[in-house]
Amino acid sequence: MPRIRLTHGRLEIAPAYAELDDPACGGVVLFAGRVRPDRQAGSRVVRLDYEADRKLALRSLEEIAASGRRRFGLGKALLWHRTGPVRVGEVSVIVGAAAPHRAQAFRGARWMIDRLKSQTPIWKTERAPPERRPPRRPGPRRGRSAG
Amino acid sequence: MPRIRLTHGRLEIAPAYAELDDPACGGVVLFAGRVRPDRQAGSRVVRLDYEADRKLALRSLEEIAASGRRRFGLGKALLWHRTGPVRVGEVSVIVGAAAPHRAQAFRGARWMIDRLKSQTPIWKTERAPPERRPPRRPGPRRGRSAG
Amino acid sequence: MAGTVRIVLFATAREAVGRGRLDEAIGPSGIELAALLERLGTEYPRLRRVVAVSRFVVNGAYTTSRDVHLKAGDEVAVHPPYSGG
Amino acid sequence: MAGTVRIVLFATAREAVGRGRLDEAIGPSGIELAALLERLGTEYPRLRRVVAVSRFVVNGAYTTSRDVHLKAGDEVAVHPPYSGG
Repeated sequence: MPRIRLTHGRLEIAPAYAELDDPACGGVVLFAGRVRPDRQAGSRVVRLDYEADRKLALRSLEEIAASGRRRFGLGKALLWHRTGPVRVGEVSVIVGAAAPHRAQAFRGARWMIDRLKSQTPIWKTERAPPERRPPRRPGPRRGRSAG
Repeated sequence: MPRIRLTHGRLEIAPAYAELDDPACGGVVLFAGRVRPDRQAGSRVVRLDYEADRKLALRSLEEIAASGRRRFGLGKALLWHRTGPVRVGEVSVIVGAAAPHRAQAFRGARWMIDRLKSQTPIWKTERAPPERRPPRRPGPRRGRSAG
Repeated sequence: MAGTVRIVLFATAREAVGRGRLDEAIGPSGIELAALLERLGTEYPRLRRVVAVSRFVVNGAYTTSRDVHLKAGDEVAVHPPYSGG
Repeated sequence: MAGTVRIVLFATAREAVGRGRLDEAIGPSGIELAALLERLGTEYPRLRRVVAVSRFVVNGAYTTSRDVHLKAGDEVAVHPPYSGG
């Protein structure tokens, strides 16, 4: 599986970890962001819809991985993001960093997820449960993912 | 599976992630330390042997998890460590933190692995490959894990 | 040469317009991005607020200036603030 | 009451002694930890360097002082610097 993915399919931790295999790297940090069922205004997010400017988003993820490897001396860097509908509890994003030392892996992974959130053209739209959704009234944002 | 483990069995990422399930926590950070085949003096570590003062080590891991949850507002904290022989490439330690926001999860996981390394009575002994090992001469330390 | 500029709209920009792409007719001398956005804001008032905080991609490259001159066949993507993760 | 103090040795401490536990005879007045370590250092010279950087656990609790008084039946664990992870 490639280390850069923008996919409608489910994201799983184990294959992400497998991609970070590198004999020189004793420290691996994985970050997973998943959809939270935040309550607000008595309602609940049941899913998020993610959309991306696909071509630019893939380019951005490649650049972030390359910069992450260079800046933090990572042996391997991984950035996976869902597109389309993502249900509560499912993983929307996985970022992984493998490095010889744990400090690099932690700092690299943190930098890459921060960078992804601010620089990669991906958007989420929150969907409230149909039964509680007021008709034709766009409500306030009701859920968050990944903190 | 418990969130504190000191085990001879293999450590796997997927069940560790499963233990960190928490609807309130959108951010999950996992750290895995694995045995590197560092070369030194022409030799190679083929495995590490980990030993622990079992009762005190378990107490220490419990305390680190409790402090981690309290200090960083973690919903879930996980600390797993191998004992006995661990081969090159295998995981010797997994630390996991689930939090509402990713900054807490990153800082919590980092703090817990640092704490584990300095405060938990676990020791590793490095074993060189038998064919290259000088008889009855304890060599210098030849490998590292986890950075 | 007269023709159209394609505008590709994402997320809140798409919601403000009601669809994901627009083909706007332009004259033979082309149009500045700022003027095009002004025109769209008149047609779709809800788009104004989004455009004020958006980034723009012209033919696949981010543009740093709204003075960029567009000609027939160009494509502009409107990127509201990102919210991936 | 005379008897023994059990010393449990880990990692480099065990390697220095050649085994993982020792039962040291003590007199009826007991012995200070410092004196016990001194005695062991004489018997196992390689243990001295390890003991200099070790932590000690007496009956399951870390001790901050080597002045702690040991009596028959007590158990002392010698913890060289930790290297888990």
